Amino acid sequence: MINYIFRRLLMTIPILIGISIISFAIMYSAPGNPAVLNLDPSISPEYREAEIERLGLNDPVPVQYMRWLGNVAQGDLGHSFMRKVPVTDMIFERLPNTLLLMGASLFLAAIVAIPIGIYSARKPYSMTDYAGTFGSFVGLAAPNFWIGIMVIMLFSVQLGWTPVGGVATIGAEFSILDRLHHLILPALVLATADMAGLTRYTRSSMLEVINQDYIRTARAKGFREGRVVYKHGLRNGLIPVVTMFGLMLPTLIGGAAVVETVFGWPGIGKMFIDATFQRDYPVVMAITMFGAILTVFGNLVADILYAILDPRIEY
Amino acid sequence: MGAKQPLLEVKNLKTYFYKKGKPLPVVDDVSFQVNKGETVAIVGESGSGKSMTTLSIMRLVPSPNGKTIGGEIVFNGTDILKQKNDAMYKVRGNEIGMIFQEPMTSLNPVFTIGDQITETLIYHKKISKKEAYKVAKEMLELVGFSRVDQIMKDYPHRLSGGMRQRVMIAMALSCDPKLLIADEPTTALDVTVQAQILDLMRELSKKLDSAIILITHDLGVVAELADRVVVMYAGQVVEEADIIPLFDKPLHPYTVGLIESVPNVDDEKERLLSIAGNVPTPDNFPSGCRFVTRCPHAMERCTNEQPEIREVENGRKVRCFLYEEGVQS
Amino acid sequence: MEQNTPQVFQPSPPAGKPPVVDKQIIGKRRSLLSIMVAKFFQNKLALFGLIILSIITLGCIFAPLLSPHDPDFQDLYNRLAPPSADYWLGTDNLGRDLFSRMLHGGQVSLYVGFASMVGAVIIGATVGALAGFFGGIIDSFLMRIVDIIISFPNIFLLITLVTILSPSANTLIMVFALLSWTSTARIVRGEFLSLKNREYVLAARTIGMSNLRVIFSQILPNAAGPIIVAATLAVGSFILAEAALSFFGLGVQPPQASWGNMLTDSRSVTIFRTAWWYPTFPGLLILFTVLSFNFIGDGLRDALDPRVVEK
Amino acid sequence: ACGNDETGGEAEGEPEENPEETTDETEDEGEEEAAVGEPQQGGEIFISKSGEPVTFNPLYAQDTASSDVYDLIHAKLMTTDTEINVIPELAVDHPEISEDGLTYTYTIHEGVTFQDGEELTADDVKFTYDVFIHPDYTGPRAGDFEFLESVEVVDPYTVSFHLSEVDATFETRTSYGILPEHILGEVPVAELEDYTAYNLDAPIGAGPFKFVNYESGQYIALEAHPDFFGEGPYLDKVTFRISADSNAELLLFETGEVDWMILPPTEYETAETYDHGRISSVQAYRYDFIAWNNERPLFEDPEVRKALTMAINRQAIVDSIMDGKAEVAHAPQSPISWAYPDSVTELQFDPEGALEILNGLGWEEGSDGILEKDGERFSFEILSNDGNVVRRDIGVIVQQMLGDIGIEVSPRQMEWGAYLEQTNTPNKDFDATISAWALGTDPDPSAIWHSRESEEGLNNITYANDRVDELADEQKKIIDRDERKEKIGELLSIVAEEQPYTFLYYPEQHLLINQKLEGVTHHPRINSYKVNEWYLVD
Amino acid sequence: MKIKVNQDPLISANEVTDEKLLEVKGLEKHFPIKKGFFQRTVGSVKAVDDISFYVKKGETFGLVGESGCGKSTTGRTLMRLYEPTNGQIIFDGQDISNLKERKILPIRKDIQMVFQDPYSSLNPRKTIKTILSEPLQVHNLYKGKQRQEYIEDLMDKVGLNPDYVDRYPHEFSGGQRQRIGIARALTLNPKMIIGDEPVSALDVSVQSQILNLFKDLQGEFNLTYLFIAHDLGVVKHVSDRIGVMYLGKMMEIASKKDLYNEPLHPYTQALLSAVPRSHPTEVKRERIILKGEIPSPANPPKGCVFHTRCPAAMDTCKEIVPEFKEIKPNHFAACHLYE
Ligand SMILES: Nc1ncnc2c1ncn2[C@@H]1O[C@H](COP(=O)(O)OP(=O)(O)OP(=O)(O)O)[C@@H](O)[C@H]1O
Ligand SMILES: Nc1ncnc2c1ncn2[C@@H]1O[C@H](COP(=O)(O)OP(=O)(O)OP(=O)(O)O)[C@@H](O)[C@H]1O
Ligand SMILES: [Mg+2]
Ligand SMILES: [Mg+2]
Repeated sequence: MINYIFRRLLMTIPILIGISIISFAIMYSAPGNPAVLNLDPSISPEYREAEIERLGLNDPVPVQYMRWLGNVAQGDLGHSFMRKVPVTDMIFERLPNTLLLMGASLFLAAIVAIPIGIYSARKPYSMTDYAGTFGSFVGLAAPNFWIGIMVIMLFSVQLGWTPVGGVATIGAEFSILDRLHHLILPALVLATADMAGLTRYTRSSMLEVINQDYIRTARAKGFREGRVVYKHGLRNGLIPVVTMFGLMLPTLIGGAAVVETVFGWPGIGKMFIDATFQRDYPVVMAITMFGAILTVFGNLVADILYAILDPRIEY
Repeated sequence: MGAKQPLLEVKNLKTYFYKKGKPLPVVDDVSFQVNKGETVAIVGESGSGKSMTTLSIMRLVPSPNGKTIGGEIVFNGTDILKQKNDAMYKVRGNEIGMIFQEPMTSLNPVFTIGDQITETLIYHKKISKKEAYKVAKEMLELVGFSRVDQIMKDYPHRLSGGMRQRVMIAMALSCDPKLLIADEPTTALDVTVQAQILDLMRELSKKLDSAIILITHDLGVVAELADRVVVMYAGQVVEEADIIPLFDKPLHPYTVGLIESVPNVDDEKERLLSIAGNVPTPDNFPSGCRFVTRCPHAMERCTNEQPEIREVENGRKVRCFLYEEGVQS
Repeated sequence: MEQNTPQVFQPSPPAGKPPVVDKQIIGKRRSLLSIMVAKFFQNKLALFGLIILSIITLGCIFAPLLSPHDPDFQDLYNRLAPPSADYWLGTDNLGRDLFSRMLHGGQVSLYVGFASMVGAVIIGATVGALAGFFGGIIDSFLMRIVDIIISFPNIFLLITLVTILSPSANTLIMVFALLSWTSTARIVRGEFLSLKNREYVLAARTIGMSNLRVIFSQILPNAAGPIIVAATLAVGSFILAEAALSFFGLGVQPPQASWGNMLTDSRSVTIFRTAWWYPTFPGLLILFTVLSFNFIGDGLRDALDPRVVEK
Repeated sequence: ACGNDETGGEAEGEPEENPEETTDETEDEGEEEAAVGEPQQGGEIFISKSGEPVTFNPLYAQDTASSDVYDLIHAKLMTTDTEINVIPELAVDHPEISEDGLTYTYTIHEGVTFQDGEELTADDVKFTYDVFIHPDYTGPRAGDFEFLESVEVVDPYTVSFHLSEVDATFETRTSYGILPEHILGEVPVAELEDYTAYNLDAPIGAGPFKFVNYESGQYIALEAHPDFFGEGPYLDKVTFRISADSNAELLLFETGEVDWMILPPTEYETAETYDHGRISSVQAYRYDFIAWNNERPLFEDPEVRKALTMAINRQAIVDSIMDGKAEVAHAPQSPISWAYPDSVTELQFDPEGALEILNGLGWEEGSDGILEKDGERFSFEILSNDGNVVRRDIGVIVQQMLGDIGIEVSPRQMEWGAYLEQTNTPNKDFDATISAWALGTDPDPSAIWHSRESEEGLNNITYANDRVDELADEQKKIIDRDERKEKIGELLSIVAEEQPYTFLYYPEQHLLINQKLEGVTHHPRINSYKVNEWYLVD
Repeated sequence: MKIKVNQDPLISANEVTDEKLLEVKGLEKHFPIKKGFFQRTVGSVKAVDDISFYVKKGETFGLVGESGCGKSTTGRTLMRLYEPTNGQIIFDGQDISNLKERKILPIRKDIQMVFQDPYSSLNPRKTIKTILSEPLQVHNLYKGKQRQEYIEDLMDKVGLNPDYVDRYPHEFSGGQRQRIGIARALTLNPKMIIGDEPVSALDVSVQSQILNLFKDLQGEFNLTYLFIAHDLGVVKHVSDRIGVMYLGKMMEIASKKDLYNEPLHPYTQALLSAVPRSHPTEVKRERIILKGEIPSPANPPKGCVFHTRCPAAMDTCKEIVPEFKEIKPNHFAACHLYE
């Protein structure tokens, strides 16, 4: 197993390098010069030239790439063109917020979706099943930003239950309750799509499991329905579902960008979008690579979970 | 096998499937009896309702499409069909054990063999984990495993088909059931393994004195193991007889065809006898005798009228107009 | 033993003239298609989706006939007018008729959805088929490419590519297709891996069929079910993706209406409060369209399940 | 220079105030303040803010997100009033200018202290301005101090600036926040830009508020500097709250989580319904326009450009898109400015007249209804940056309006970075753009209209007029305001006549302010203007 | 061209000649075991390991053995569905084991295959007509009406109602499908048919129909069969000679009489003893119960592959691979007992 994980990690290196080359190439072929973009237009042309030179943008792109790669290999992600501070600082400042949001949303998705999925699978084509199906598809079909604004208007403004945005009450002492209070809405909105997917996935996975021979065996052994479904079925039915979590991580990043914008949640999603528009290459590269690592890591975790949960898989 | 004490009596069992409201009589008026310690084989072609009959006994007919709509199943003096669900939990796995055809998929892949056997024991016998563990090991030894400690810790996927089937048997027998239902226990196995399992079942049935309902379509298996045979065709019992008379002198034309169409190692036939045509499906049963479309003796009457099953000799029943006046010997 | 057998059976006639034995056939005569259609129609939600989607699609196709107004005509003195006899669903912030714009915008949104889907499915199916059928190095190579593409945070590629190529319906289609063929490729590959060892595929090879023909005439049609399902669901997701890109100003560009940019334009507290019809109708339209695609996809999943037909 | 500030692309621009133009809804803070009476001490307010600051060091920042904050932290020699006149802040009065116009001498207030207790003296002023002319200076402002030769400390409260050439704009350039020499004196100039220990983590100035902390993406907290040399500050704490989205800002105001915000015109209606808020409006110190690329044959001829302007109903644009909250513009300068000419040509909406001009120039309706001349159709693309709803809508409206006289317009929006690259010098690859200039404190128009600026500067439409070039060069050397105004006025009139741009309008800027917050002066350019005078009432 | 019909139907089935239609020499098929991300080959499954046999023109050669012993792999390798790892396949005098893909095409006409699973061996999305005309299309035989007639004729021959030609496989029962599979194998008028457990999935009553059909067709079309099965009864019924396989190796080959009456190899003996009796009164055969499980072909035992389960195993068996040789006339076995 350790061996396997090690080999998988090794394998991610070429993938990451491939990703970095492609990102670099795409990014640099995008029109717009970061030096120009971030400057007051009345700035003297000399200064602009100096700035471009300083940022190293006059070198051929492969040279810039190699320089970037060399720095990254030494743990230096460079300085933000825009904000002039080290990218590492910027990311670490915001990363916890994004991770918190993603984690919370995964958690919410799981605790809502899995029970509904199981219930639907136990009573397929029942009213509840239809309601679950309908509900989850609505979650899937509604654009995130739209739901976002709707829930803010309803819960924050109309009902006053939750804050309009932000991660914490400004100036207040840190408190977990306060955090959760701010977290609940964005996490919920971010979770909608995954919730829907997960419900469907759980349902079909459980449906399949419930028709397996070993479930019939469990019934023939005289176990009550609850034990049959939750002990013998769930463990098997959840194997693919749990592994889906690993695969959901990367898609969450995209959703996070929207949700973070709507809810003023200071995470890297929003920062990433801004950086892209500002051609803040070091930041864009850093977050892209972070996303890629998260994806690769998600896949790896998914595989490992699979192996842990399913004794049939051996490495 | 002394006095014949009935353990299980199935009377006029009807289990139907409903497709778009249309009933499909997959088990239609099936009656037979299993005595204590006796091995009864149910034979018949695929789709003839063998499995559904036994699932009805277990009250495990897949709902909501399938439903047992009539008849009685008297087990140990009580009618199972009239019992509450709760009571069934005590019967299944405890008084009636069941083994299925597919050894590869009938064990839960994510639990160890030990867990799966002890779970039943703890559940039904309310014994401690440790005790259950001991009993489970004994059972595994009984079904011929040598490295039991190892097996207990293994997951099903590491065992071969034959080993899994033996585990299934151990599991089904662990609570000392009075009745063991084996639904095609050897169909998926190689002959050499099948021989092992058949030997094992024979020995165990003697040793534990459980009655066995053996479902199979392999007459060889029947010949090896059964005391009595119930022949099913298209959801109905067409013939019921003790084993030797049945093989010596099959009565129902279907039974005849069945026995004669099997090529076997021992005799040389240039050509096999064969029954023309196919088994009709439940949505397509002929209105008269269900065998009429394939029967070489089919008469006018057979097309229009359903023959009743009747006793033609001592302990021998057949469903055919040919034998209305009993059998001419 | 011989004697015991009643001589009721004629052995089959001797060689040379095997009899036509099977007069009757299993069950009623039902073609594959009719089984699928019947299964599909049994699914209430799928049927509901199909009806809704048909209405929406027809509405959009016949937008020029159905629209009471020119979708681009600005009635600047009737901005954000509520639904009325003249403007059935009200007007937008430039006084354009919402209903007409929704129909015309639907053309764009549906076009983006469908065309992206077709692109993604063509690329995905081809790659998946090649990888699954030939295996080995080809498979490893193609799957590494897939790995790389799915490891990108999608939003990065979306934004940068759309910027490079400058946003328009066709750019979106290209980018969506280029980024989302991977899931189809995986599905198709999986199907191929399992189908290529089916005995009928072997049989096709035993009669000397070429690989290409085996792929396209034997395997692909049987892999069609999952592909169609994935494709159906993808159309919905592309419509949503267009809306999400519009949120960042990278969707279909005005004055060309699309449901996504209409919804984005209406994203203001004031409009939400004073002109509820503006965000509501395009929003509902997206919702119902995507919902319908999902229902239909779900229905198709059941209807096209090969197990239903084969066993 | 015409400190043009084309920020972020949003129509946010810089505000200004013009008493004559104040519309009905406007409550003029300046006046109201007096009426209410004595300012009260204490309290905390939240200011809504949409951008992320880059640095709190005024020598390096170039974005309003930064200056909005450091304007509170740092004190400067001069500032401007709401009519964009330069007025003293740290300085006691306007500078004394030597006869030759080459020496500017400022006297500063005594007893001014930095927020760490040290006194601010002429040495700090010299230190600050020496950085600009230091060869290692890496910031963007070196060009502003091209003619500054040296800074001389006359005595602790007097400082002289020596210029190499006469520069009429110099006084306005002495409005950079003064840095503390005792903290930064040891830091090599080359490293000053990246010296985050000061720039981001602990900026110290002599302004009314002291930096407390900054949480990226969340807020910037400031507290009162009790020893501030001027009036106030009355508030104990000022916190900038960063939001990503204007909807969120409004809702934050609605729920009372922010007290002051710039109100997007689209949300005006909602803001009006708030009992706890009031709206303040002034004409922003900027103008919006359509730029015609003079290099393109279509727009070479001033007559054609005039016709285009006449065919566009700018009042309708103001009435519809701007909800009437703007004024039609005719020249490239704000009417608020002292430099605005006394009279300019005002073209009126006259589509027939426009068509006549065009017909006269040989443009005739073609078979498809589009004007044609020598087989070429009058058809072009009009660019704007995406995300800017107003410009997008203008594009669409212009398309319709010009369509009415047979001109085919395709509006297209581009992502900001791509847009800049394509439309700016040196590429200048566009037919027309919809854009805006935020105006600088000094009315110098040469950066945009001088023909030499078309190579690398802001004259991306390649406008060229010899007289304009001449006037632009001359006015720079005239210190006397009236004389200078004449030159500038002539220049502006020529431009207004030739219509290289179609001047659209001067928009209003709206502030939404909590009723409890008093003493706010709505400045057309500076968002955080005189926050030391703000106070809370119950 | 009409289907060749045997002129005299009463001269039935096997006109066995001495001419070897198919000869297999030292055939090996190893599947690489790939592991991990890099797909490195870490070993191989010796599915078929050095087997030799021949099939004479007109005879039926039966191949039996337990699940996983390599029967199907042998059949498929002979068809060149798998590339042989080693060895020669001589068909009709021509070595086809190394033929290029294109050159195989004509050979494919001559050897056809009938598969085990009647459900998965027919493409569910094609009508019977398409299924049966595909071979003709590929080989460009018959056109239009002729093709139609040919197909209907063929259906008639295998006992299917030609009216069903436009139906889909799911509309047929297992037995009927197997008839379609047989018809497909016959379309190209092959010399040899390999049946890979063609009746294992069928019900007994249907199984006998199909077995009879096989016999009838052999006579009519002058066919040679390689008949793979695990049911010893079935194999015995159809075959003239029989080969017994175990773990990728051939253990014994003999005429059916010799094999069933005096099996030489201990494995054959055990196999035969395991067959359930066919009548309850029959004396119980003495069972040779094999101990242990079948070893994995990825890791076969050294020496004789059967020694781990062999009741008669000797020391040499653990070390030395027994030679496959003729022990009695026309009776081959690989066992150290007969040295
Ligand atoms: N879930 C179900 N829904 C509908 N029909 C069913 C279902 N399960 C079984 N049947 C039908 O019931 C009939 C009897 O099935 P059953 O499983 O009892 O046959 P069997 O004799 O056990 O056959 P086999 O030998 O193949 O196991 C068959 O025609 C089958 O098609
Ligand atoms: N494509 C393949 N790749 C890898 N291993 C294979 C492949 N095909 C077969 N094998 C392995 O080769 C061995 C022989 O398989 P084969 O299918 O020939 O057995 P068989 O005798 O036909 O068994 P059965 O009676 O179950 O059909 C088995 O261990 C199998 O797992
Ligand atoms: Mg069954
Ligand atoms: Mg096989």
